[in-house]
Amino acid sequence: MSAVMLYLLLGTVLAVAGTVRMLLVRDLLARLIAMNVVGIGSLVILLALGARGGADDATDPVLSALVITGLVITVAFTGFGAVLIRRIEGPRPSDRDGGDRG
Amino acid sequence: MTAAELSLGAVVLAPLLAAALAAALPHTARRALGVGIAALVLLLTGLLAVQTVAGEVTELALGGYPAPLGIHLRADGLSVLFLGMTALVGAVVTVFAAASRHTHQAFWTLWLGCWAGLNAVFVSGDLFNTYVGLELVGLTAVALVALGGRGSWAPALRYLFIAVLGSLLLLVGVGLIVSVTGTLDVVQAAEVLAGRPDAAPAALLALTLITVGLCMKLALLPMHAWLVPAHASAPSAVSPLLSGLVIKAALFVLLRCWLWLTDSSGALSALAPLAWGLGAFGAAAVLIGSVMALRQSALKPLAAYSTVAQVGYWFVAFPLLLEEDAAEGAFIGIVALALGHGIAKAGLFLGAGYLKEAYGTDEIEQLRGAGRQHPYAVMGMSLGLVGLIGLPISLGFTGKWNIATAAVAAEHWWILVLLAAGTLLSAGYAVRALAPLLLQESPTPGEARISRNYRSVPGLCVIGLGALTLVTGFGGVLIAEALEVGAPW
Amino acid sequence: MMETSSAAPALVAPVLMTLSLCVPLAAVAVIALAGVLGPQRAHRLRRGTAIASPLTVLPAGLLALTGEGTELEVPWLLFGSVFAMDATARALTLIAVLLYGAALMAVTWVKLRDAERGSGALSAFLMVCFTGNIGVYLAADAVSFYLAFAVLSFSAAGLVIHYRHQAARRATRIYLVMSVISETAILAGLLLAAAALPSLNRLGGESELSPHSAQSFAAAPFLIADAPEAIAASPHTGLIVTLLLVGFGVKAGTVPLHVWLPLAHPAAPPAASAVLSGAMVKAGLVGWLRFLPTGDGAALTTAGNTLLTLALVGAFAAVVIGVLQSDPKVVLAYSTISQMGFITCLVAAGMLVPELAGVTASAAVVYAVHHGLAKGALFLGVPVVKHYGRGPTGVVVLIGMAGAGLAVAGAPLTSGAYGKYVSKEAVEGISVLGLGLDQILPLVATGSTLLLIRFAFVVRQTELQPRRRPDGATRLSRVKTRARSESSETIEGWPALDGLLLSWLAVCVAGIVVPWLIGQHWIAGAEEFSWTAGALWDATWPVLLGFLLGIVIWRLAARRKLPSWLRADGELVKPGDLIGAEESLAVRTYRTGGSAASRVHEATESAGSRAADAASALAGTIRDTAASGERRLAAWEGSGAVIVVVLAAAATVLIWRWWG
Amino acid sequence: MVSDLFPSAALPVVPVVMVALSLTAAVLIFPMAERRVRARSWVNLVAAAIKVLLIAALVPGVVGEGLRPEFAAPFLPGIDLVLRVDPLALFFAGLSSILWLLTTIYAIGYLKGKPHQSRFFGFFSLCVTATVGISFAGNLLTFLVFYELLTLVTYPLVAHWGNAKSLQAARIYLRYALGGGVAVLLGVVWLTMTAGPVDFAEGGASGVAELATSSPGTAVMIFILLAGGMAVKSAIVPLHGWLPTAMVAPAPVSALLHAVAVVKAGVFGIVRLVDDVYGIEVAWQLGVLTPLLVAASVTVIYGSYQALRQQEIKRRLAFSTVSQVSYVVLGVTMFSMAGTAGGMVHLVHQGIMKITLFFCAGLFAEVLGAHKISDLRGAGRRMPWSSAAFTVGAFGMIGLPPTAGFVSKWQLGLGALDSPHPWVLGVLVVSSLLNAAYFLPMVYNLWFGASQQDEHDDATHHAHSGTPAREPLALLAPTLCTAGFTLLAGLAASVWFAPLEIARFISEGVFG
Repeated sequence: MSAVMLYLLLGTVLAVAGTVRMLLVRDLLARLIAMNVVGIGSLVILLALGARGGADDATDPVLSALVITGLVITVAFTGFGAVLIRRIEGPRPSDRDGGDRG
Repeated sequence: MTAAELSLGAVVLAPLLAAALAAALPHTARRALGVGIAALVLLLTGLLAVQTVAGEVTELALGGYPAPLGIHLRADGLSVLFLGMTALVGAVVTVFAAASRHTHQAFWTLWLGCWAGLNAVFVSGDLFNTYVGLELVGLTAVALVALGGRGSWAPALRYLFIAVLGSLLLLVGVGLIVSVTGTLDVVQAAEVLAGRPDAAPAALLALTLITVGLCMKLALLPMHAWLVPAHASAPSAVSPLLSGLVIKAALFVLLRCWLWLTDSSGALSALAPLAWGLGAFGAAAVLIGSVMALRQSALKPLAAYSTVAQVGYWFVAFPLLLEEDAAEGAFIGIVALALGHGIAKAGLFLGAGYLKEAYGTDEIEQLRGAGRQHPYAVMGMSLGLVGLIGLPISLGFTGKWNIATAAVAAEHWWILVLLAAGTLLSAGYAVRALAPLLLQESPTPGEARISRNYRSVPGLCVIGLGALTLVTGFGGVLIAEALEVGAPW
Repeated sequence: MMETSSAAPALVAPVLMTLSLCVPLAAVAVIALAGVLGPQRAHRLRRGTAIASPLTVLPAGLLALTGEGTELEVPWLLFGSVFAMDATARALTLIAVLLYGAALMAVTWVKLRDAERGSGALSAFLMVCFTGNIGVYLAADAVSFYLAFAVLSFSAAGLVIHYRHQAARRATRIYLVMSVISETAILAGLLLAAAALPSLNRLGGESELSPHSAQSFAAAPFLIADAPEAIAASPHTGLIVTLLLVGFGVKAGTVPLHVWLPLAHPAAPPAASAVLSGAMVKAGLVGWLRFLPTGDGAALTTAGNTLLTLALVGAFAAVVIGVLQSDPKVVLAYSTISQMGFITCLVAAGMLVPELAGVTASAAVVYAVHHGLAKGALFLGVPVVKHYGRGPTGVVVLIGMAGAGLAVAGAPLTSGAYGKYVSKEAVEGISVLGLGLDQILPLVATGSTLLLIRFAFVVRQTELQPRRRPDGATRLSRVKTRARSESSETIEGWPALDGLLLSWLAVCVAGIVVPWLIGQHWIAGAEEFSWTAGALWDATWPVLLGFLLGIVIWRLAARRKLPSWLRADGELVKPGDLIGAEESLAVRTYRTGGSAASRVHEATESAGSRAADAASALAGTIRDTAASGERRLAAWEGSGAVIVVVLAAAATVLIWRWWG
Repeated sequence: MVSDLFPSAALPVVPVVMVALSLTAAVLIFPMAERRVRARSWVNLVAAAIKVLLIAALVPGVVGEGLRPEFAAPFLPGIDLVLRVDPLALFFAGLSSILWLLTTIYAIGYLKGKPHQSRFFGFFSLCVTATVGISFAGNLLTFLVFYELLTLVTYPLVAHWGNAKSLQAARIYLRYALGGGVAVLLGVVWLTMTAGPVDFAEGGASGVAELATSSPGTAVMIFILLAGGMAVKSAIVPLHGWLPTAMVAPAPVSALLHAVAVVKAGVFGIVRLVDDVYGIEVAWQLGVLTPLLVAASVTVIYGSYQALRQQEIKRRLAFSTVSQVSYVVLGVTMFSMAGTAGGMVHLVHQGIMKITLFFCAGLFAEVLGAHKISDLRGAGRRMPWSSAAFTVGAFGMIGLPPTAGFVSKWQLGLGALDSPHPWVLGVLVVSSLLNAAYFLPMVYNLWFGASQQDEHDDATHHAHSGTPAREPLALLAPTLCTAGFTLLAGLAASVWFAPLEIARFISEGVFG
């Protein structure tokens, strides 16, 4: 099996595992991390597709552009998600004097 | 560059620039900027609409780079209609937000960014820009929901997760198409796909992934759990934007992919099982959404469930897109329903938000007799509900009429039954929401916090949207003609 | 139509006809709308109009005198109505004019203290009845006829209810029920007849063209003249005739339908009952004469025979029951039923033998004229006997009443004999159960003699009781009215001879003179009559027989020989005899029918509510399952699991299609 | 003669002006504050008066010279919103506009000092807009649009008092009406797809005739859907449940809506469906007329029977409406020219007579507080004028000659005997008897019934116990007006512009 098919398979496995984990876990942070795993998985699939397509083993420029954008967007969402998680699970403004955790 | 092409570019970039600018301005200046930009976008969309209705598609390659790599903006009938609806609803909501005391400072930057994203999605000629636009809309929408205070953070986070999952699926789908066709531009990809029947399975897989991803963003039935808390807990100026505009972007992309990407020859018929699956989910969404809306005791959740139900209507018509003679009627029906829903639901949510600000709650029991103090708001909401039920002189009616006629032409009798049931159920929850407000005496005749004068601007905005629902009711023929421009068949 | 025999110019008669119909209505309108003014002025205005009311009948009188053949066409009224005056109409209108005039005089031209309470309303109802009555006679198209007939029957209810005491209410209720049945029957009959009109398409123009071709717009009115042959030609002749017999029978008091008469007459004020018996009953007769297809050769044997038998039964049974009554007006009511039975025999004869139709019709009219006046005189006489029985006017009253009584009995030299003679001539050939009809009819005379003796006896008895007001009001209340009337005493300037006596006298005189006048000059076929020996003897023997029987019974009663149960005090057979049975029957059917219907109703209602409960239960379960589904989906894991399932399904379908 | 009144260019504008008139009235009235009674009454009365004048001006043109002013606006791809004035449209629009004027006067008097007047009159004007729109509808789609609009705007009127009972009644009404509306929508969609856009034409729409011949099955199915939808509003038996419960509405609402607007819209729809969509011959060949006739007959008898069992005035009138409205359906489905004319003329006559009765019921409730029939005893003496009007209306319902009721009953009777179903005359006769059975006791009670205080001194001489109560003029004037119309339409039935002549003219058109 060529390297491309291997990466393709790897990416798919990563994406599926990440999705299942993300959809079923209760804890928010774990879910956020699983989201990143799915992100990486799908980007690997894209790279594999890109590589397969390129004539002289250079990946297809369009797909690599897609991968970079995807990466940036996933990072943005992860940052924003982290802020939200901290707010949700952070101390409530009303009982700032060390009340029980949220 | 003609005026139309200029406006095509400006319609995306102007709000984006304004969003950046608003971040820097003091609070009062942001309101003025917001309203100004709203007026500008309205003007630009008007220009574009005149051009498109005249019959030709406006194309603009940003920076002169050709299609595969360069950003190619295209405004055909479908996009102009959605642009127009977004401009109208966006302008009214902007005025409402500017006039209302409860608007959060950050609202302006996020909303203008979201508007830029929406316009980008509607006019983008290629899949990559569509993806970027969708992501911008997703991000700003999640942030807008989070403005709703403590109660809205958890729903915002949930919305975030679903949005990301959806966009990743979309990304993979787009990647697949690019790898198969070598180009991102929708029109070129369509030609390539038409030429290579062997690429059909890959295209089919890509399309399925894209469809599932977008259904998550659209909150089609099984994946709708995030929509109700998100739209209900969002602040009063944000809910109309979410229900009215944001989910329309996902629908727009779905229609683009289904109708433009795959020509109606072999590939589309292979989509039959997927279409029938969507139809089934749509039917379930209509029934369960309406039944749940009937059970709600507060206005905003009721409106949110109504959105779930209305989304169902669009997907009920999907199997018709495959039928030869019914496709066009169904397409017009879906677009009319989507536009009608945008305006009507925005009116309903705006009214609900206004009353929530006035009375501090949107529990229907507490709002009894609100009609006496706020006739405009309640009247606007009732007109909105008329549009949602799909009674005459509203785009809802036009949409249902077209879908019904297409269904008869294609002998899908079950759609007729479903439409009838949906109309009756929606009338049910409309009465449930409206009767106490309009007809009953208020239990505590205490003064509502917001000034009772009838000339209050937010009240006028609500009645404005209501009247819009009615006026656009006459637009049936206009929509049909507009959709002819740049139609896939 | 008859040619205009009289010299009246063509223009005057139609105007006179409109006047005769509209003047009374105008007066009624004034009385009704008087309420707009203040109570005091309204009372004076009503009083004034009431006094003027007898004059409103004059135009109709003049119309009758000016002669026949005048025709009035009102194209816009109803379906294009036509009024025409023919011989029957002329005679009966004159009688109506006399009777209504007298009645109005009796009611209104009295000193205020004796006046009836609410005499304004009574005179108004009388005038409306008058219009209805002459409308029936004059109408030449079926729709106007039906309009007049309805006005007549429903305004008569106003007369019967006048005293508003318990008996009056019961009589009115029964009368209303009977008139509704009669109206509906007549409506159905007329409709069936109209539908059978061969010549004219009901909707307009000639019907030779196919019914669907557009014809002339003006719808031709359905003239009564074409009615008889339309009925004869129609497929449902039997049904129509029965409907008309029933419909007009109620008004003409034929036996099974007569029950309202003996109840209504005592309840109504005497003037009103005079009109009820004298003129109103004749409307039924006119209905038969106009509509029944007599002279068209179709021997409607079955209908004719049944009518004849009913008429004879009515004539004789009424006598038997009438004799047993104690109230003078009830006796007179039964006498009316018996006399109307006599006239109905004539009509039935006309139906049985078509050739005789013309003669029997005119005989019926002559007899009706006679009976109207005579019976009117008797009814008006009842209060007259009470008020003026003693003193100087006593003799005049006695002579008058005796004269009227003898006329009704048909004694020789009276109009009664003339009427009976003409009728006997008309029914020459017909025989019933072997006996010639012309033998049987005189026996009716004996019957009526018996009744009249009973009437005389009963009137004299009531004459001895304390002087009570005609409406049974006790002395106490009369003091009250006198106090009220003192204030308006000044209007009365009449001489001692007040309206009651005056009107009665006028009717008696008319009773003697008018039948001859009408018989000789107006009605064709009744001219040649002279008091030949045979005619005299034919008139006397029935009356003598009547007296003989009367004396025999009187003697037996004096010696207590009569069986104990045979008490003549109105208890044995209550007035309106059959009504007791009919009323209880109606009540029972209403109750059983009602309960059956309500049981069915409950059944359907409970079934309906059970279905509704089942439906709402089903809706409830659907809602609960949806809600529980929602709750599970609300949690993240729940919706996550569902999404995983969806994705898996999509993937499997794809793979299956890809490899498949 | 009319052409100089309306320049030919202006003719198409007339129907739009008619519809827009009450719409602008509504738009003006809604924002008005409660206390501005005078301004609101002025707007109402002026709009109503102009509409009546316009109709009067149209009559000679449309009926006499055969003008058909028409206005079309694009609405759906391929189908326009068409407003056309033909004699039948004029017939129904004339009825509703005249009675709207009278009911407005009545309502102004009735609602004096009561809350929510702006909302009431706003929806009131919208309701008349819908009614006029229904009458002027030129094609089936426009009819459907205004038919649904009527359902919407009448809901708040039925629930006007806002208490639990009226809300419940309004909800039941909405459930029935919307169900019917959806059925009509499906029927219209199906018909439009199979027979092309359906325009109302004298002898029946062209496309429908071919459909009837090509596939009678679908034509019958569509007829059942459409007629069923319209039967809900015309309260034909199985679907009549909403009418009696909707009697909780205020008197002017039950007067105009349940005697004229809503109920008549349903029946007018059936008349249009049978005469102008299918055409009477096609409908007869399809055999759909007889079942409708049987349903109407059952309704006539059942309605009268139910009315007999009611004890409350308004409920009895409601059931009487159920029965009387089916006379029109009876007439139209009889397949005879006289019958159709009778049915159509009854459309107007029943409106006038029933509105008189409802006005009187409102008056009795307002002045005497009489809701039950037994409360009416002796009312004649205390309220002579309204009792007189009630008597005229009642005699009209029974069908006694001087009133309009007789004219339509006579015409229906003739039609029945002329048609292939002579047994319908039996239905008419039985129904007249039942009508008499439940109306005469009321009239008897009014005039001759001994009121309570008379009961004990029955034997003694009757003092004038009931001094006449003050009957408010604003309520009384319209009542007497409609009672006058009942007599006028009855007596002057053959005048060329009387309802009977116009009905005959229309039915001749129907039979071609």
